[in-house]
Amino acid sequence: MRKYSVFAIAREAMRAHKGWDAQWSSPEPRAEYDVIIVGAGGHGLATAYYLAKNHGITNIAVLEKGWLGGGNTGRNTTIIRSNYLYDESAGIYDHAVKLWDGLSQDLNYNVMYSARGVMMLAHNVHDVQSLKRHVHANRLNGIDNEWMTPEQAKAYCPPLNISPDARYPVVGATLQRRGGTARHDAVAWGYARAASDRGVHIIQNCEVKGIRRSANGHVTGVETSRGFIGAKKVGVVAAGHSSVIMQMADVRMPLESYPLQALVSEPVKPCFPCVVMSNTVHAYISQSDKGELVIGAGTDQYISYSQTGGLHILTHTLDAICEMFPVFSRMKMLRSWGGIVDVTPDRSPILAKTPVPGLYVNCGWGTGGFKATPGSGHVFAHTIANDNPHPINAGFTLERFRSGRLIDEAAAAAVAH
Amino acid sequence: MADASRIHPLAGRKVANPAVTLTPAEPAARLSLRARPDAVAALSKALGVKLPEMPKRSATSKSGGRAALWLGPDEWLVIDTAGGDPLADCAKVKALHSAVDISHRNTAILVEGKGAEATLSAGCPQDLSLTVFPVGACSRTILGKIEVVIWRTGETAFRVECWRSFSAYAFDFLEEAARDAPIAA
Amino acid sequence: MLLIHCPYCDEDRPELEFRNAGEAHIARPENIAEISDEEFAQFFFIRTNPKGLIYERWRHIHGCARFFNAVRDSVSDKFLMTYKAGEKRPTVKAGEKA
Amino acid sequence: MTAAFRTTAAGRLKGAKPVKISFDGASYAALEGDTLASALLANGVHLMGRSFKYHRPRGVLSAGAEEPNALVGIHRDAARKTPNVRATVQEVYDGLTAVSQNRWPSLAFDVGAVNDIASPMFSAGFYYKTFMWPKAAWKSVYEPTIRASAGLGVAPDKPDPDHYASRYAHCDVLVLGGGAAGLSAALAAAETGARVIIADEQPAVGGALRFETGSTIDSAAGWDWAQATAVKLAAMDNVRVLTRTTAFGYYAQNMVGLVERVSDHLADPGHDLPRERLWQVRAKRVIIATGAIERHMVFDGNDKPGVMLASAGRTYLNHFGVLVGKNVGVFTASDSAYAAAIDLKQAGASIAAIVDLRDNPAGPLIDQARALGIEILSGRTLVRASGNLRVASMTVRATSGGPERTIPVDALLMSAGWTPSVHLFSQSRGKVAFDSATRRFLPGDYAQDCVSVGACSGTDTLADTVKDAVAAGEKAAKAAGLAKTVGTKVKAETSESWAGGMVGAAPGAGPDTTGKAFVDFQNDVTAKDIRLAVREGMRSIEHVKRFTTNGMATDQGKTSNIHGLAIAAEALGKEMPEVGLTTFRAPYTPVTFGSLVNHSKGRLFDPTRRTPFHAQEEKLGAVFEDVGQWKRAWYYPRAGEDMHAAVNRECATVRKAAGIFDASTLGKIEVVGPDAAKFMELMYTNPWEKLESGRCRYGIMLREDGFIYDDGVVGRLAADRFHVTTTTGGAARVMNHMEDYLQTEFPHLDVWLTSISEQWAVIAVQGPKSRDIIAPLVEGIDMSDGAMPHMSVREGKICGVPTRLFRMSFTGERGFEINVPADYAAAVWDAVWAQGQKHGACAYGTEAMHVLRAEKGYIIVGQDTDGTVTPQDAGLDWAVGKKKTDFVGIRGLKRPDLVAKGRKQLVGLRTKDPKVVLEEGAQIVADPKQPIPMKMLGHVTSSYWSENCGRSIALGVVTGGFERMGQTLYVPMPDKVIEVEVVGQVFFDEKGERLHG
Repeated sequence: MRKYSVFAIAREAMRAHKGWDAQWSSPEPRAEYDVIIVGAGGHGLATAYYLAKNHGITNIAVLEKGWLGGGNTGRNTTIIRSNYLYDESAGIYDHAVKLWDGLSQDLNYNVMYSARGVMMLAHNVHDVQSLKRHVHANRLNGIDNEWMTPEQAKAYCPPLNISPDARYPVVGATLQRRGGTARHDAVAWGYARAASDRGVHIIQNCEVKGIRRSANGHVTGVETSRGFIGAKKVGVVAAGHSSVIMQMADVRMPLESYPLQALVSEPVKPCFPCVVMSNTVHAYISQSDKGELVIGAGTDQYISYSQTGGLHILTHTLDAICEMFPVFSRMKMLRSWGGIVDVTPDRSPILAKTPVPGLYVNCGWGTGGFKATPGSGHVFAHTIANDNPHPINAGFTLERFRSGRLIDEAAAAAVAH
Repeated sequence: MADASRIHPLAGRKVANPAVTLTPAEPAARLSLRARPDAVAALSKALGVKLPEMPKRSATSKSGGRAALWLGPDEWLVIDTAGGDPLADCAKVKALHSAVDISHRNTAILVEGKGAEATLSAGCPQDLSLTVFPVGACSRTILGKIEVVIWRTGETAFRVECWRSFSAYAFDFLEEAARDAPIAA
Repeated sequence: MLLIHCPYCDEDRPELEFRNAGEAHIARPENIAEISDEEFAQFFFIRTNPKGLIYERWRHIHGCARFFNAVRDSVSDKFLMTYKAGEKRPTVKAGEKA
Repeated sequence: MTAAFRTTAAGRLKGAKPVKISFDGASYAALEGDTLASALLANGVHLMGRSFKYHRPRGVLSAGAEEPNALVGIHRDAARKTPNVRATVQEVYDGLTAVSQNRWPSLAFDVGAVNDIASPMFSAGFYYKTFMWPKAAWKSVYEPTIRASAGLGVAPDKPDPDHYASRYAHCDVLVLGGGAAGLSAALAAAETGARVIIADEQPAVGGALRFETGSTIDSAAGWDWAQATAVKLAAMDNVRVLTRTTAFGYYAQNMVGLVERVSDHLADPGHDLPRERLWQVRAKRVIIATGAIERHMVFDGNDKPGVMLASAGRTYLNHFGVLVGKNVGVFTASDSAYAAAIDLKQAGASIAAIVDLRDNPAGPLIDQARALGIEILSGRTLVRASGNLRVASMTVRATSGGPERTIPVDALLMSAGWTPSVHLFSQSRGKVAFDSATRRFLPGDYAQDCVSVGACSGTDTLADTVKDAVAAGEKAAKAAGLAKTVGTKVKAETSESWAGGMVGAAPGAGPDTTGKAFVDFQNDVTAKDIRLAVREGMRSIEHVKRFTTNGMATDQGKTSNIHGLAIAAEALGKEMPEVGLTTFRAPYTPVTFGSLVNHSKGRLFDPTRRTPFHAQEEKLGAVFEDVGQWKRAWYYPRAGEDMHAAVNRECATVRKAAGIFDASTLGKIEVVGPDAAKFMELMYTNPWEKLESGRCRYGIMLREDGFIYDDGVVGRLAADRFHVTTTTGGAARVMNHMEDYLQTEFPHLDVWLTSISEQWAVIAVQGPKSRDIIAPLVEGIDMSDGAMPHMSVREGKICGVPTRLFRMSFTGERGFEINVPADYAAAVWDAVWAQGQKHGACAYGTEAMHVLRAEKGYIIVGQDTDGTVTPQDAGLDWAVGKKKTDFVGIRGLKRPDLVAKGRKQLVGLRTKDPKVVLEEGAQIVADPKQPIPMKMLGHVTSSYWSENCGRSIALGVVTGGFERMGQTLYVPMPDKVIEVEVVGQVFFDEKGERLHG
């Protein structure tokens, strides 16, 4: 693979950039692979990359019904953090943050991981109790997350309104300095390029239509819009469509898929230095390296695969944004869009083997999947390669919904998940 | 000692502009009445109002002092502004029903004037035009961020019922909306 | 904002008046105390989450306050029909208005 | 004085009021009715902005909403600064102040322009390939540099003083666009009596008739017909005509979002006018008549100030009376640019030449141009436009190649043809279809009840447009249920046609060329960048778009998308549809946050709920806390008291004498009907059938999964009537939960639920003196211990008004809760307060309430439980009816993990040092010396200083807590480790004697 560097660019600049080659190849599918990953989003591509890099499995196909990175990977608000309450969550999200730091060098692709800090606001006594519970748990788990006074929060994020006259005044905040953002497209493209370089086949415009199993129930491959493709192991990483794919193997999932909308403002000169989230007023916001304010809205209330949502969801989000940041009222919404988020009953993901031998699933990330991309791919690759979970994802089973051993960040946490 | 007297949560508030006026309604006796069809006749008789059985319909007593608003297939909001005691009237009825006093749970704002419909339409997503929401129509619905019951008492007159602690929001919202009514009817 | 036909109010009403209440026709087992852990998980956690026709519950919470059922296409978000709680599951085909 | 380029030969602003405007500090003469762009052009000012990446000088491209270049900041005052305003849309008013953006130190001399020289380094997506070494430099050097160069305008730094209005509207037919098509359709629909709303983004209707002066409708000049029709429509009471109103989003089931700009064009809007008004329109049928947008030509230097769309040059002349140049060149691939050349020529400009890609253009317009002596260079292409801050010349050669000829110009009009505006159609989730004959995307399959008419559906002539539009209007009205049709007639003629044109790079800007032929002006995306993206493996247009940022600028690619797609398709050797069309996302043009928020700010951001006692509590100096939407009295500091002192005093007073507390926010539900008890049995873990009338019981409600959902005291008023209380936060949730089960699982039960939360205001009077305080005010209730023991309820009167009097306690003291109808509450409070004064009582707030209940080990759902706690975990097993065969949660409770050993259980925590108060949320461990990550056993859920115990007290959930009684555990804090002993939950009056004493 041609190494990316400023020198390479300079060299190409001399010859009108005619020398660059394709970032990833677009091969015809083979008859059979060792592993098929269904879904070429960040998690799926990362899984393929780590299978190749860490487990020596390179006879892999990543099947994508559309274009790679075109699902939630290319539609999210790119927030990265690991200040979760429970050990299991903290474990996997911090595993991811450790990988984010250094990912650009590992992939030789600048994913623009920006550790600008993620701030979570407390607006009342209940928020304080809950956020402090996180701070203490994070500290004992070795995860940075500090408590801030409103004044300290304002100093870190000048546009923040900390007036006591606000409807829900800011009474405190937490800050995870290692939290931040990354460029979502670059994450998909970087993993695609690095995986492709290691021999992984990325096959776009190839929709999975069925999962074929042998008499003893073991997975033997998938039916696709481009014919049958054999595989000993199939990993489903299909986000909002996970239930649909799993149903093809007669596995019913504890999942519901909801529209999640986001929006960006017109680009303006840098004015917002970090990520701010508030659960009580329901909004989160950051500024992209292009200058756009990136704002996450809530989910619509009904199941939908339409990738669109209601205007009222956006307006309610902007109510909150302008309440916290009244200076943004004259800013303009430039673009809004929707993704499909797959949500589990306990708002924690499922990264596990399934009742079907050879079938693995990585889903249920809800509204928080992007931040986990490297960690998720890393441990899911381990799970597939060893037919056994990595200690970090051992708790994220399907079985937990039978035993009741849930990882209920939603119930326990007063923070947006 | 002297009996306590009712204090209206919106006491003293009033908005008037060329298009619309907002006035806190006089205290009233209110009933949340729940019953199945077989009890409607008896309850209507006891209340002196024919309980409407069609959605969005209301009915008023001959005197006009008492009204029954259809809120749901087995639910009516009974409003008595004439000093009657609808709760006592229902108590006489044997037929199965539930009558609960909500006189103080709700409070009401009168929205009147040629800009009344426009004022409400600033925050109510329902079609309030005369064709779809004629005089006498009523409905539980949304106003801004709260639940209300809207009752059209005249071509340019509405009664907006809401829970007591939401009445300040309701009045504030209507006050803001009213600013726009003279500008764009 | 969806426009939803309430079978009790017999009128199309704005989504703001409604609250979605999840998948329809999942009856609480009569003998719930006796069912197995697996059966409980199926009843309480496992969902169809279909891409296409979905049978779902809504409550006209800021209207007539009734719960009712709807058949909707989860891809187009178009409602095929709504019907009262307790009525049996109708069979509808995608695309056809019931 | 009139501006230098203002002509009397054309335009509609004759006699308009002169106004003064300023741009970058210089003052200019303008006319009312001008846009900022037309006013500056009238003064010969073409340089209006700088591009995003290369900081290239830019002028206007267009005369409308598609403008990518002429973006400025509008400053009304210090707080009213709006960035990224399109000069082609902003109307002038006297005193308008505009500033240019993205330049330093000045627009004419911009240091950032060095990027243009270094541009070979800044190829598309270059940043993905570098800035990675040394790693540390990313955060310290590279990223700050990249970010500093981002953005165009400057965000406001003061809260917005303007207000915005909101309106829901409903109609039979909504017409989007007020051009010839929209007006004809609206007229036809309106004359059937249908309720019609028609919206247009311009200050006046007319659309393309604004510049198409050659057309006549109903034998009037097109523009005049449009204005007359608008007046006629506005006069009908079934029609609403909205100008300056942009349809920005098309949502499910024909909900369309419109934003109306009410006062941005006024010098002094005054106090009551909103700045903008959001319209959320629900229409039975929608007619999309959004017209088409002219495409620019893609050639080297096509971004020089003075180079613009032909229709723009024509608009500035025919509407604003402004000549965009005196010696104007034209570059076209279709007929419509000829009309521009003809108009400008007739207005006195000289036309340097018309460069036409076509070999033998023919037709009336071409003949007319020839007749006017305009040189037509057919079969030629324009390889370069030159000039620094303004175009100075165009260089021409044969499309097939050969010698070049350079022609001086001071303006250059271009037209590559017209792109139908399918944005809203696409937003409605309709599928566009590629018309390979004309190489354009047109409305294909419809997903909603709408139809496209006119240029946006590919109709090229005015006559066809109005014919189709009238038919569509009548059809829509019919479909919306309007029976009668009146046969509206509209007849139009023009010699012009919008057919023809080309997409992609012009000959001379092909793959082998090196010049900068811009596709997306604002984001500086050139044809080369698109080809590079393809070379790097981007095969989907979505990848190309994201890699190059083509079409992602503030104009959302209105002029660039199709060119970009065509160039990518050519590079891939595919047809355009095979590469795909980026779907159009709302909004059509950027929408102000303020208009979307409209009323929901400040006091209307979220309802503030106050109890009927609020004024009384304020009088007593209460400090309030937010609990959900409620304002609750937190504590009542007296002179010199801080929170700690006040709370200590309140707690001590309650146990010494009595305290008065506002408990009104608790949820209350009246459960009525013969099956009321049966229903309660199902909803709560406790048994209810045997509870006597007049008695109360503490109830626990679970979710089906067995975890605690809510709790509260329930009083049985009669065999068929319960008065249920819920937590403050749970009120609405619990009501919905109960209704759900009642309506869908237990509909056979004869019982109804009514929320009475706000019917009854509640004064809790707690403490040894509580009965003495209340008794004198109560009539008809025997309050003796015998007649009214702990946990009983009576109905009677207090202060002459009805009351439901509960004897219950959340403090462990003898206590009562007085329920009174809310409108009487204040009066009753005053009476109780007066009595209380005689007995040394005080008012206490939620903080003291928390301390007092913690002293007794009473839990608070949501604080000591968090949705993962069972009754057993919380030490409330006694409240679960063991003999019951069913209640919500009965099965969930038996799941393996809920009955497993080692669950977290709620216990008391006693610090070894009684003075140390634990922090709520602090974590608990067995071995504080273990390395990180530590094994955590649980956390502190409640922790206070207890004046009554003379020490700190705390509750917490601890793994296997019940078996750890007496054990020492540790709470590691950043600065120290705190030793705690696990104890029972009750810290005060363990025997509970005070309840009765």
